[in-house]
Amino acid sequence: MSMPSPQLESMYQEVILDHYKHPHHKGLQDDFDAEVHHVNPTCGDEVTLRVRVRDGAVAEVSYDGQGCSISQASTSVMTELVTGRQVTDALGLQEEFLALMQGRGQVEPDEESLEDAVVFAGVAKYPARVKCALLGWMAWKDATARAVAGEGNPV
Amino acid sequence: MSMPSPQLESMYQEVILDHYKHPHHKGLQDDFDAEVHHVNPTCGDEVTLRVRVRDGAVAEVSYDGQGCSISQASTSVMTELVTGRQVTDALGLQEEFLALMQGRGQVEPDEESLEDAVVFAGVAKYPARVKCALLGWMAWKDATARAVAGEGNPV
Amino acid sequence: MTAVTDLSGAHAVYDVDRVRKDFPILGREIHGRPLVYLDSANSAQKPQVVIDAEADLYAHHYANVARAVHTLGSEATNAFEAARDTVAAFLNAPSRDEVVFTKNISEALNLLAYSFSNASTFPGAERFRLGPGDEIVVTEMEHHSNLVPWQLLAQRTGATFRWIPLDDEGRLVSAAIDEVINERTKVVSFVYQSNALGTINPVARLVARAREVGAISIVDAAQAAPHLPLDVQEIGADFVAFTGHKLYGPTGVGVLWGRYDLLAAMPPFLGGGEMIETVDMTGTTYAAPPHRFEAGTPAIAQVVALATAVEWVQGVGLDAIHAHEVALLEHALEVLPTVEGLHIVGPTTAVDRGATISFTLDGVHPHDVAQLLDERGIAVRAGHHCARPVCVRYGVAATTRASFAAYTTLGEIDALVAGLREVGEMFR
Amino acid sequence: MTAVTDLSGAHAVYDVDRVRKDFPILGREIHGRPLVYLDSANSAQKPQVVIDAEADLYAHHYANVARAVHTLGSEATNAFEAARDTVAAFLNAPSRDEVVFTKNISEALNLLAYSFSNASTFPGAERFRLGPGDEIVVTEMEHHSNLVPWQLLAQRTGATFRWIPLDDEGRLVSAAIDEVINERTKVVSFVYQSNALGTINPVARLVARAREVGAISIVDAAQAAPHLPLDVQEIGADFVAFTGHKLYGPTGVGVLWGRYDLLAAMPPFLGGGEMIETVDMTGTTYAAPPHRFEAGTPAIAQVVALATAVEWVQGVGLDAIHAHEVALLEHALEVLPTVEGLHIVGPTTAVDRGATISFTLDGVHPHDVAQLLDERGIAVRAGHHCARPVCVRYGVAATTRASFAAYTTLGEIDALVAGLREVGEMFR
Ligand SMILES: Cc1ncc(COP(=O)(O)O)c(C=O)c1O
Ligand SMILES: Cc1ncc(COP(=O)(O)O)c(C=O)c1O
Repeated sequence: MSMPSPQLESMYQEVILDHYKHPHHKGLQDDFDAEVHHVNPTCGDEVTLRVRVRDGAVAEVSYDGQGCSISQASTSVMTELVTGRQVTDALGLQEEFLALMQGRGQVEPDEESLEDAVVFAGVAKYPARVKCALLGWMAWKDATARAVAGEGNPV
Repeated sequence: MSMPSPQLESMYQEVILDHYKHPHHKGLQDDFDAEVHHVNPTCGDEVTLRVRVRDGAVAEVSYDGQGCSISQASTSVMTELVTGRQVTDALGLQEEFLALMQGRGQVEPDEESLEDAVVFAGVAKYPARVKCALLGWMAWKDATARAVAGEGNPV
Repeated sequence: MTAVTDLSGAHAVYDVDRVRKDFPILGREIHGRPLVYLDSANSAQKPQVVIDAEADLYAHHYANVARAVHTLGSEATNAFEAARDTVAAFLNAPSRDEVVFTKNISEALNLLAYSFSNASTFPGAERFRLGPGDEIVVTEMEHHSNLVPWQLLAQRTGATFRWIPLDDEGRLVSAAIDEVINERTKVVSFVYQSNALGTINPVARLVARAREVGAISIVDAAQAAPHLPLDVQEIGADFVAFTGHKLYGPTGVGVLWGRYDLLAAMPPFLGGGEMIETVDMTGTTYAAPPHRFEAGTPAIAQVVALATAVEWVQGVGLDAIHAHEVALLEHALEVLPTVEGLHIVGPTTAVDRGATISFTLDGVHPHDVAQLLDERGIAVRAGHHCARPVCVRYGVAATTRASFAAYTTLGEIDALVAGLREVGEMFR
Repeated sequence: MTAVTDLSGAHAVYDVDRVRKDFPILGREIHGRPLVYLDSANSAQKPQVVIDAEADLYAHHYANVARAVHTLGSEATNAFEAARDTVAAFLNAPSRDEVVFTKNISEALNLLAYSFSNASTFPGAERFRLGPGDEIVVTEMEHHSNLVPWQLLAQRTGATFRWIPLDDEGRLVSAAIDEVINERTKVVSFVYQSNALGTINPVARLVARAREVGAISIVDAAQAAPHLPLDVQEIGADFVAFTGHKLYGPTGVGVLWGRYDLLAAMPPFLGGGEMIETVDMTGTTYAAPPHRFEAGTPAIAQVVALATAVEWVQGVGLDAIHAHEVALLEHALEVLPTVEGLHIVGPTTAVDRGATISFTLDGVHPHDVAQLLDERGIAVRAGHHCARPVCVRYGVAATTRASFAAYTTLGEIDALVAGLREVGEMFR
């Protein structure tokens, strides 16, 4: 399908629709340190997310969820970005993404660090969608904090 | 003193200042059928008013009060107008004056019936002052209703 | 029914292009496409006269109202109180003193709920008191603004919160009405036209039933005021409220109409300047309605501009607007279902139904529908529309909603349909 | 002190003529005389940029906020939330989420009083609960909007309503402060600058004493915000509120700032759209601050225009405005007493005092003073200024009040004095 208007760089770039239709790391894994369930009450989007941390690094992230393409694709992109990274580095990325989303379209995204996640930059102009793009990231941050704190460990 | 501006017909016409400085029927009379006390809470203006009714006519009105020149002069003018009239006629005048005051400056006063009270027509444009001009009239209406109903009679 | 009605004057044939010229924002482009604004149930756009009314007051006649004896204060007060007359006439209210200005309809409904709970410690206000055993009734299709205040009132007083359920068509379960509203019911508050479903409720029946059991009846007319003539005497309820920004008026102003004898017996809500009769450190007496319920400096410029909006609506003619919207609605109900995978949530015929249509599109989240329509210049709303229990009732997380107004065209509905087709394809 | 302050930029020397050019209404004539507007403490006039801000939003970027995913909704939301940033910065608030928009300061103060009384049935809000034995403290110089809400709260909860009395100079009785605010005190709410007397209160001392006894402290900054820098961190109180229309902003908007931890623990006030987290027919959870306290459609255009007003004030410079007003005040305190029979009610020196002066004129009722000044184009206020206990305290039924603002000139004060002389003669 062609873009609706030549002036517009659509929010719905190929990358987003790809991740939405073919999500990465979707499907909950059994071996995890912490699990969280986050909901966006204004639209009902939800995600259940599990994290395993080993030697200060994000060893594995898996999730299940439903919602709009932005929330689901953003979660999928996030899992790619954080997996294998040191927790501190990954948290840095999360903050960078958060700042981008809360920047009301005024913050320039850094493709170097955010990689595929830069495609969500357009979302920042739409305050009602920012929570969609953040849903998975916030869930991951929450789960990781619990995993690191040793809470939420399965018995 | 000269008028402050040629364009303006001042609200403070000679008649008003005259009645303010030399009020008619001021000083409470002992022989009365009903007495009321009315207050304008927004500015503290107050009036105590007594009415005597005989054979369906307003036999006597007397009052005591304090307040701005508009409230005091209007009360004085009112006593002149209603004294000696049939109660029903006087109540008609009260309604006419009320309509004039609530007309936001859109109602033409009838000098024929309202006589000196037409000088208060300018007040109608100033909503905060309307209650001043009405204070005495409302007190008179209240007292007269009580007198007619046989309430409030002194023993 | 057609868009041509028996109107006299300039709008004898409804001239939507002429109506559109009054709205500067309709000239905007969105992502290079002309704006197609189908979100008027959320908030209506403003005609230039309304915008000018606020600006003119500030530039030429502004001062605080009620308090000042000077010329500007008098001009502002006269404009403000004339606006009350305009609104009273619009509602066919028996008295101008029955019109209370609030900041929006949410405040109007909360005003009632708080005044009723203040009745518990207020002398002479027994008839508004609620307690355990008493029941407050709403419907399952209420906007949160007519739901949460009553839940909170129930919490404060111990009264029971009940509701009339919805059937599968998006209407009240008729058989439940007489059971849910019963001798224990003290308050019945319901929406005239649902913002989430478009349903127009059986107002006369609900009001009559409330009266039968001696309950206070309250009508949330937020979605009705812009589309249907509101005659409070004909409606017969105790209270009717609406909100300015949905009636082509400014933000920051709403209206509560109430029967004078009730308003006069009700305890105050907000305390402050201008709602008092006299204040003493040891006690206070309150002004008569409407001022008792208008604490502090009111939304002066917005009230004045709301009156201009009412006059604008009256100028075009509410009957003409209504007829135009019915034509739009009938067209939309015909063409929307031709979009593959589209399901209307709410009544599917134009009977007892307003020109606000919620729907789902198979396989596409409403957020994506709305966002992709926006990329085509089309503004619709996606979400639970502040009526989440409706979504729960119909088992959807959210819906997309298109809503029409005086300036909506048939062509815009066709643009919506074309846009929805493209969006559907994109996700298939 | 002089009107020339150490400002950089265009207003290095305070150019009142230039400031006046921003206000279209100042070109008006009243009864054939140029308008002399000395009623800014009642409500300030609006610069053109503020008028334009509302109009521009409606004409180009309008939709409802928070809810919509489309472009107009996003533009309106971004403008609205940017306004919150502007106000937060103006107050030096630690967090933007501490800024709650209300319809005026009266609503802000009632919000607190109602939230506190809702605490009685709200789980987890124990620290806001009041009951018999607890005390609520105000001062004898409060505006009714900071007096009636607390009287009503005391009625609802059984708490005791107390106040710090006034001395003959129009200041708080210093010796009473530590006695009236004591271990039983739960809430202390006081005015920063009195609208009736001009007095500036010892804020630091009052806040410190409230903290000492563990009471919640609330500052009514309605009259301070337009004249003094308001730094909530420096003030140290728990809550600070002001109102838009006195700060050169539009009507219909006010601000409540509160410490985040308190706001986050407080029960909601108004229930409705956008203040919820999730709504169910059987129960509701509430959004985090500030949204918890912003039910319904907010005063979108007015909030945006309020930010423009704040920016206008910052552009001229609050320090420069303050210095200018001090010069006006000193001049007025010098020349007013030269009018025969004129008595100032309130502090007679410029120390701890704002540029708002109440007075009586022997033998002339304040209504007549104000009305006759109006006939000379001069707008002042007459009455009890919504602070009736102050009139009672000083044994007057009402006063006349002249109040100055950024656009007031020394010449206008001289015109006032000349007018007062004429009025006095007329009644002699
Ligand atoms: C000190 C003070 N507090 C509160 C208020 C109330 O402000 P508003 O009427 O905007 O709510 C005013 C002004 O009227 C005031 O001067
Ligand atoms: C039916 C209904 N009631 C109440 C409201 C609340 O209106 P407001 O947000 O203006 O208070 C709305 C709109 O949001 C509505 O559609």
